[in-house]
Amino acid sequence: MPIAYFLVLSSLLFCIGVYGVLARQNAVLILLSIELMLNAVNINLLAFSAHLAEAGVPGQIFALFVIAVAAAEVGVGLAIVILIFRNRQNVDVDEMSLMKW
Amino acid sequence: MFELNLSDWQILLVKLGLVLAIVPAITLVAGYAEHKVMAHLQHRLGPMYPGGFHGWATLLADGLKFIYKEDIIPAAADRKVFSLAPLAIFVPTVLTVLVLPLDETLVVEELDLGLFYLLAVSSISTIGMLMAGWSSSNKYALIGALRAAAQLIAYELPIVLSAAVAAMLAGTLSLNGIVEAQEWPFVLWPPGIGLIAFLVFFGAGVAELTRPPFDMPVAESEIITGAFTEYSGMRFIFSTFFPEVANMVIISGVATTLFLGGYQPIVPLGFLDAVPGLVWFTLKTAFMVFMLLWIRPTFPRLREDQLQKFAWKFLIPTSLVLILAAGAWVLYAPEGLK
Amino acid sequence: MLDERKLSAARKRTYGIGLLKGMAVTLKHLFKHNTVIEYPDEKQDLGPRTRGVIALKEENCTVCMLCARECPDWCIYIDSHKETLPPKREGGRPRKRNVLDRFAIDYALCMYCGICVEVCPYDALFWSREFEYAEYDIRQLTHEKEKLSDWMATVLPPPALEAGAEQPGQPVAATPAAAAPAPTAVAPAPTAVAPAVQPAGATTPTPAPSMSAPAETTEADKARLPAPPAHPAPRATTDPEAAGRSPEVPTTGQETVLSDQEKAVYQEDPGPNVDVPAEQPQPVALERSEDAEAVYQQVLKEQLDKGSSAQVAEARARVARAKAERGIKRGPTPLTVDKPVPSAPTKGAPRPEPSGAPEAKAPQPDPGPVAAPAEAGAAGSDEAETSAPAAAKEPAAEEPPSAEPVSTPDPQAAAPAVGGSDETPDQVFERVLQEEKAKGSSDAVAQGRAKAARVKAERAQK
Amino acid sequence: MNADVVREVFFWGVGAIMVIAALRVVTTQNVVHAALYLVGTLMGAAALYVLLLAEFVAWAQVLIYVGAVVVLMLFGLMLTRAPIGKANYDNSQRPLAAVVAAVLFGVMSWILIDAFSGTELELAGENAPRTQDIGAVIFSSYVWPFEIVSVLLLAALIGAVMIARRDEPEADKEVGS
Repeated sequence: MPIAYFLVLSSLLFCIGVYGVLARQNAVLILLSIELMLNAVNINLLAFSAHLAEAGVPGQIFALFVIAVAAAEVGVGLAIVILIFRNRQNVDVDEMSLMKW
Repeated sequence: MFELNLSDWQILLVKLGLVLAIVPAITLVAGYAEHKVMAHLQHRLGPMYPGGFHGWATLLADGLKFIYKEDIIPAAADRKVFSLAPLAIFVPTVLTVLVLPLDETLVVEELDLGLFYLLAVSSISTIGMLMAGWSSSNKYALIGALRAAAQLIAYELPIVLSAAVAAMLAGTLSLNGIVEAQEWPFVLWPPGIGLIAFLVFFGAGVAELTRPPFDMPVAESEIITGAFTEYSGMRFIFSTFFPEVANMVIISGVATTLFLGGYQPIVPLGFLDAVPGLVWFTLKTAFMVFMLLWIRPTFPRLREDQLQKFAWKFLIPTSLVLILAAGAWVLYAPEGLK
Repeated sequence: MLDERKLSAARKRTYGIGLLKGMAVTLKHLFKHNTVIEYPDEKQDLGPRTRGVIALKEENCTVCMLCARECPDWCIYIDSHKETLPPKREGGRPRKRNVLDRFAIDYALCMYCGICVEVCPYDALFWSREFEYAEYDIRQLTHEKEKLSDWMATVLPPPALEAGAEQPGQPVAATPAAAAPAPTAVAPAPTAVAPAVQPAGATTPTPAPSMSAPAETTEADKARLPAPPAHPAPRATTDPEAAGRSPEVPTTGQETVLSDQEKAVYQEDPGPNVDVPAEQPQPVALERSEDAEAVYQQVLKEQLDKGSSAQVAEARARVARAKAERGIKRGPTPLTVDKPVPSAPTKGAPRPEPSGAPEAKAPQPDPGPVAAPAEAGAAGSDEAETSAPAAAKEPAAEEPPSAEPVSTPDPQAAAPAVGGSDETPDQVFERVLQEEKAKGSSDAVAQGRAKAARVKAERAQK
Repeated sequence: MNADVVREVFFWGVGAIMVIAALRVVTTQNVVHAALYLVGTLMGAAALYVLLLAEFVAWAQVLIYVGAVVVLMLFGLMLTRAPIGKANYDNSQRPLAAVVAAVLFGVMSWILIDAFSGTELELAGENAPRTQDIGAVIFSSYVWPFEIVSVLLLAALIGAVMIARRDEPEADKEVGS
């Protein structure tokens, strides 16, 4: 089975994630798109891990780390989103001009 | 015996078909037991009419009734999500059964990662709860769904952690391996750790089932049937009754497998080896189911905050300490004791 | 005092033990015998006062609508029409009576509060123990009066009176008039209710006429006419069925227990066809009205003399005092005789008038109002003319119950004329219109009343 | 049936589901649907991990992503605003974003295909890494990254609690505890 299959699928998912991050204005939807990108990365890592099987399992371990970091990211990200929602009744990133002076 | 030449995927299909037939049957038996045991714990008789003898056909009659009931989808509901939610709850329930070792060889699919698979698959149904509650377009359903999700996430942790204790002591994630690694007197060994881990697992399991006394997500006096308030007919059965009772059996089976020695005989006496492991497994699981049925009419419902507090402030710290203790035991216990 | 710290310390010490104790309790119950009554196969002996279903004693119903009005669920439906009866005597006034057309209780709505049974002033509603009347169709749960009447057969007798309670019928027996009911007492009681309803019934059990004899009720009503109009005797649990009761025996048919106040009312103005009880507890009402406290003392003394228990005496005395106070406050204002109640006494209602009934008891300290309803009720009778002088004294006299309806100012009073005269409906219309205009009613009102009169006349013709 | 053909069919089926679900995630106008479509992508990814002989990662994906992350997302959505029905969640950069994504995909896939076109994956079961290998490697060569990730998770946990926490001094004094 050609490894290119997995790599192209991975890059497709990644680009869909990029589109989502750029085109969405709801903060939670942006988080979802980021999850898409992280998954694309994971597929990539595992495909190479399978490809380089003789090198052991570092690909899988990195995928696990990515999953763990993604979980942490979602936790903090959602906390921020909820905080913003509580203060502004809105989660539109376009309207988050808090840092602008 | 007859010989069949089946390829791998055909065998898998046959196994799936068997599971799909047996799981509902076991659910019916357990549901009937629930009716009867709970009734007798409360000085009642329970169902007495359907089927003639002590109402044995009650649940069949119930099922028929639900089949004939109208399938109502609220006008304001999100139809797609609403119809898919029972599936998202029902399928993971069935999938968990696949790896339970009923006997040394009697297991649908023996996985290297049995325990991990089991925990992973059973966590999916939370999404089904949220789907059902959100799509119903009903505030009680939404509150119930959020309660259910919060509760399932909170109690997932002690379950995973106490199961990890069992896996650490056994040195494997394979359910068969965990059973084999256990020796008489199963729960009581290693001293303290096993029993406490079992109790934590059991307590969190009761909460995972959203059964009394942890049934805030379906507390009928406040939020009707929680996430399933708007469901009717077969969808209702597949989203509430079936998963609840089936999960009750599954949790009991998992507890049996992880802590009670699974299909091993209750006491290590030579002549008991003649009894098939399935019998021992069934006996132990039935005992666990009885415990669950016993708890249900005994204790009053917890408040939502008490429920969360119990998980986060008691069960999770306890199980974390247990993991430390189990690690210490595995590393430092004298060889003769292990 | 409970020491909070000690308590929480004790809780900590027994952490988890409570759970085990609870489990032990339920486990114990697992091995106990069940306490279930397998209902369709075996039946529990329900208490005698079980609120199963409400039975209707149709003959007792005067269509006063109290039950329908008090019903919190509005599950009682009553239809009725008025019938005009010919005057009993030559030259008398035609009388009107309400005839019950429909009495239905929707048990799909009923919440079994029993308020209708409580408020019914004529003992037309009873609780029955029957409860197995489930239906496959919700519409079947609306019991019409036939079905409600059928439940009467299942009504149990009332409970025995408390020891020391006043026996129903005692005071009546003390009156000479009590001699009269003897014949009625002999009459057989066709309903299952009657005998049982009066535990002390030896003196007074009233024969209930067969419940399914509406045809006779016209006669029966005539006979019942002289019954004390102002005293429905709500305490009487029996059916004060009047069939076979002679007009001369007004109070006795009912085992009516007349309280002293009630008797006092009789004595002050017994009305034309009320036999004054011979006992004569003195018409003290006039004096009483002066001072509530004096009334209290007096009634208390009377009651004690009569042999009532201390509790009963005190209660009655208190009631009397309260009434006296109210009466003083209110002054001798006329009672609402001219209120257009559905069947005002002036229209010759053959039955005691419900609206008048409660009031009749009230004004005991004040003779003025007392007489009004009593007379008003009486005025409706065929002997109305005899009471005319008395009525004239009352404020109600502005509406003299004469046979000449033309002069009656009461809008509803137009009706009696219809039955009595030979006018065509159109004539009635014209006449009523003229009357109303003469009275100064507005055009709309006059038109409306006239139309109503015409309709009634048309109906009467049919 | 040839195992390789089965794998290929499996890959194309799962891949199609994943791509469609991913596209719906970024285009649907209903936030909850977006999260649920993400479940489709994540489950597909888990299936692909099984295909790539990374069973442990697959179940970890199901347990953590599907069982926890998506549930958290749904939770967050329902705590903020998740109406049934459509609403506009796109901003004005949609065409530009589409162009960027398309160009990026074009470039990446061209490079990847160019670099790895002839490479075949050996997906037979016999040389699959066992779970205990993963454990052994994590707790030997990768123990520092592992510890750092655990500290990161702890920091994220505390941070999330601190951020989302309501500053109500009254609420701190819990009654009867």
